[in-house]
Amino acid sequence: MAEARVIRVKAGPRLWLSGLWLTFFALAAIFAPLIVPHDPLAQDLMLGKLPPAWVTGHEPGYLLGTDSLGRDVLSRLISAARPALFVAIGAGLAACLLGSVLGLLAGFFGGWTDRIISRIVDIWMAFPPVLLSILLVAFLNPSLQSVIIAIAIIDWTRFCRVVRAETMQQRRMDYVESARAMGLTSIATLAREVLPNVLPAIIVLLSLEMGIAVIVEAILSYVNLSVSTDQATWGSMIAEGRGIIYQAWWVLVFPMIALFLTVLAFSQFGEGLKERFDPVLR
Amino acid sequence: MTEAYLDISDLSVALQHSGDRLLRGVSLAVKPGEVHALVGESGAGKSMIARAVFGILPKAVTILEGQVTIEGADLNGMSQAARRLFIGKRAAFIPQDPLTALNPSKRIADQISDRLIHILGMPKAKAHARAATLLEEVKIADPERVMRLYPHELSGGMRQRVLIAAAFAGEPRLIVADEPTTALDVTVQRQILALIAGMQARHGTALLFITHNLGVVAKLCQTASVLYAGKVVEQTGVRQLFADPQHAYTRALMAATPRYDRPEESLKPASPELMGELAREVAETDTLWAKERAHG
Amino acid sequence: MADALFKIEDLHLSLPDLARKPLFGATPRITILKGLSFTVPEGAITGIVGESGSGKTSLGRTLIRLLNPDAGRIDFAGRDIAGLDEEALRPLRRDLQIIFQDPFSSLNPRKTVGAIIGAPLLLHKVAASSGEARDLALDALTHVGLPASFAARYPHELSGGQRQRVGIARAVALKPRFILADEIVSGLDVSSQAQILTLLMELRARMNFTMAFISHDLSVVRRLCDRVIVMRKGEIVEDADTATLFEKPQHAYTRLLRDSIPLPEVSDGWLAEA
Amino acid sequence: MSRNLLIRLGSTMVTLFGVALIVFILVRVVPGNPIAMMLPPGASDADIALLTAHYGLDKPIMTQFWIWLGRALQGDFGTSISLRQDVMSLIFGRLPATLELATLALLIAMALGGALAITAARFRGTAVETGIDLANGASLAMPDFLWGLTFILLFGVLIPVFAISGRVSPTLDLPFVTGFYLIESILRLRVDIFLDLMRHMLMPALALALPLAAVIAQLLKTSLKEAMQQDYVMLARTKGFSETRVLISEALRNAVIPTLTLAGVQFTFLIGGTVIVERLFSYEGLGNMAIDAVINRDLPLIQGIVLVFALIFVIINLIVDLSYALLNPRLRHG
Repeated sequence: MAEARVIRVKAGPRLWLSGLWLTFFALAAIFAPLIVPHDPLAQDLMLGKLPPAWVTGHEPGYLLGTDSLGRDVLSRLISAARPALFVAIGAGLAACLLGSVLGLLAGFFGGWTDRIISRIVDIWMAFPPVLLSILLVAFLNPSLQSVIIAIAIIDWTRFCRVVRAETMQQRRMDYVESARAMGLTSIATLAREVLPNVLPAIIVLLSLEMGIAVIVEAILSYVNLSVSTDQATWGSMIAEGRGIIYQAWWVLVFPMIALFLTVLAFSQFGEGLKERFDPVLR
Repeated sequence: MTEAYLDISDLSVALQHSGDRLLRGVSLAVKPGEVHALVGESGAGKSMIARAVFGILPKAVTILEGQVTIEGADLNGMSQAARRLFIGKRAAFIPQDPLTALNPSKRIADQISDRLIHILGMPKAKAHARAATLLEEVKIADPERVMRLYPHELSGGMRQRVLIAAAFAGEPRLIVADEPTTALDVTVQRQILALIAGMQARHGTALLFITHNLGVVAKLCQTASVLYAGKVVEQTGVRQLFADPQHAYTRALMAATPRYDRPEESLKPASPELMGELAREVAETDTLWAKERAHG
Repeated sequence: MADALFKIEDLHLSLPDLARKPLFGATPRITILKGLSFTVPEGAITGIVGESGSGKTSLGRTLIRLLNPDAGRIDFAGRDIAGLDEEALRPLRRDLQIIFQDPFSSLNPRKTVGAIIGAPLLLHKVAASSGEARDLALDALTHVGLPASFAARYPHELSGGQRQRVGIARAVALKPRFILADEIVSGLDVSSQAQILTLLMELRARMNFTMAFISHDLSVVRRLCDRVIVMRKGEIVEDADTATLFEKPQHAYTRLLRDSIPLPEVSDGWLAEA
Repeated sequence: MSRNLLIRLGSTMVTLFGVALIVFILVRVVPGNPIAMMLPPGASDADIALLTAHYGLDKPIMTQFWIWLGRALQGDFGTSISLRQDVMSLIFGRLPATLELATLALLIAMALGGALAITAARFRGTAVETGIDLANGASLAMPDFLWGLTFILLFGVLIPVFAISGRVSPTLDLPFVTGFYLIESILRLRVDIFLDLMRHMLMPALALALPLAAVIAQLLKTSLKEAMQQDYVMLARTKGFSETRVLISEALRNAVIPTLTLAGVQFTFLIGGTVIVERLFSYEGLGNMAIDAVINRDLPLIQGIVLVFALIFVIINLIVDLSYALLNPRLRHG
């Protein structure tokens, strides 16, 4: 018992620290146009490659410096939160819905349903995820919707695998047998008895998947396949920063930090939620 | 009075973070060739005593006071590694559940001979030969074949026989058996109990037999300690225990134990008054103990 | 002889052997019940005893149709339910209740005790509203000796014995005609076992449901049951009233089972005859 | 064993066929006419029709599929539209570089992940375990993409120790016959070339390895801690074996089995990861070429690369399953 208590204490900060960053990230995404100090797209070659405020040679008003075209790094960083949030929620929910439903069906009913769904998952996983997403987006012509569709089409197998395993484990418990003995239909048993026990795993995975979606969007925009150039994204900022790494390291570093913190927050938020609200752990 | 082979005196053990005592001044001794029963219900602390003897208490549990001596040597004084080696050469353990007590990915031969080879320094060939004779002694047919099998290929009863063979392999002077037949069918249990009793008598081993089954105590053991909430409430010869049980808990345990020959008198649940009395007794021992430690 | 609640004739059951499941084609099956015929008298407690692998648990599950028999009649209160599909069985489910052995796995870990007992009452319309279901659930809790405050608790906050009482409350709250108790005290220690069985006897006296009590422990069956069925490898070896079966066992296997039990009194020969 | 093997091979064939079919349809159905992209802007309709016929793109899809599959089975994947070379030779030219990078990454991941797990399990409940858990938690959130960029910044720019692009210094003349430079440099004891290769490969390999190492460390530690609570471990302690010996000779073997299957899945992400990591480090592997193929909508090349990746994935899965059966005696007599 002692060990469990120690972890729960640690879980506290895990939940609200990640929650804090995610709210900050969401607010930035929603109110970007209002709170950006400069127009993220305004170019001014005279102000190219200005260093961040604490480095000599900086320009006041450009806290995190500018990129090679003189655009304000901080403003672009904030406005890039919008596509990232859009992809995280869109792709995350789509993959979660599709994958969890198929995982529940395969895990609960077994037999041929399980064999067919598992075979599809096997085939799907034979494609390298990043390559497939690039393929899909390139051919669906680059836009935020096609990025979301691509990620959802690829990552539903992650949910399907985990949910299927979790459902099969719950399926063996006597309380499922008891529900059947009580006269509940299979679907009612799955929905009312098994799902509440699989939900915690789904929530953790959904939050993790949102982080992964943000990464894949960054990768896609790194190979300039994501949204059009008139929308700043962390990936495109990183791509540009990679090119001028020796002259303006900050153009690369700040979007990397933003990306890492967002992904870390997403991965810890799900875990924290489960520890806080799952009756079995409380 | 021949010297006790295992001697536990006034052993107290507690949970580290809460200080709640799991064992409350336990004292018991087992002489060579003697079968001593440690009787109690789950949660009384029976297994904790077994772990204390082998020095493998869980991390979250610490020894507050008390000695455990084997062959006269005080084990508390030794380092953990030295203590394990010392005990490994002289004592053996028979676990409760044969389905989980054998390593699923090791062959039977290795699980019997590993102590002989790595602790007692016996050459491999001799150890494997010894393993084969032991399998015969525990009445397993075709020992050569069984030696090469994996645990999942044997029945529950056969696996328990393998565990008994592994226990007697190093000619131990002391064996601690923790409910070795609880997980078995009643017909298999009788054969296993007879097997253990036979080998124990032949090898003159001191046997500390942990069980919650009073029938097993009556049929197998000579002396007994009755344990309630980590405290030895009664300690006497087995004939005396059944003829004239002194402590209220012992009597309650006997009344609750089902008997097919006297069904009407069995399965009597303990009265709430008795439960209150037992709880008070435990509380008194704790306050007394706390006072002594304050002055000590 | 009270008339029979269950009349079983030539009951056969086999289950798929999952260990040898091929990629395609039918899975080989193992026979579990080899043509059993017996009756379960109404209002009585019938013990079903046997060692592991005797098929006693499968028999119990087939009686309440959690398993589908291959052949044979299961006459429950005058109606053959052997071949009924789920739809047809549903109205009968209220009268075919089961209490499971493992208290840790038979209660939904993420539901409160109140919901676990209350939900079936609504399902079978024993309670008209969720409010009534809650009250009936609280009554059931007190019947099994648990405080009403337990209704808001989760299973992991209860001890093994307390959980088993919740399992009993769930079954008896529906006032069923038949309850199957599948090794319900095997996981408990002696004093909890005595309390649960005493509770069961009180409930049966007050509500006179019929019960089948599955166990590997003959001494418990001797105290609790009116009749006993002894099973071995899927067949019935002996079927008699409890006193006769223990005093004058007809079959050698019954004698072996009885004599293998160590009585809590000192005697020398028991080990020697093993 | 043989029965399991047959079932596994059967399902592998089904998977490969499924992949081939999906790739073929996916690339065909998608908008954008690849032929038009190949010809100069002013090309007449007649030229386009001619070229389409040449590539057989005018026949119904299913017939195209069977023709393509027939040729693919003999190793003929057609010619690359953008690079005008035989697809197969292009792929085999680049495959060794990717395989060496992935294998190096796998070895690092297993060594690092294994060591972390065993240390954390051995010192469970102490600060050591909490420290490893925290490091693991953070690194689980770092994808290979971010690790790569971080290494470029740290060891490419700040402390220029490693090379941040390419596979080997162009100045070196390589007396190698095959494409497996790393292996050949070891076999030929050419330490200078080996070190140069490592200077280029270590960072991308680490970027690929660390996410997998974090997963292995976490999974193996959890199953090790579970194994350490089993009765057979407690029995080993009573026999006199030390805690470390019990961990290695009793618990580890049974802890590796469940970890293998879960890590096997993660390992396929490592292979997928080569696509973006090679791009980051401009490493001339199959992954890098795949991105250019997609951008240029080079259908035959895309199909070839995706199929080869799928083949690698399926082979790895087979190896993981077979080693799972070997390690787990319960399956050995299946």
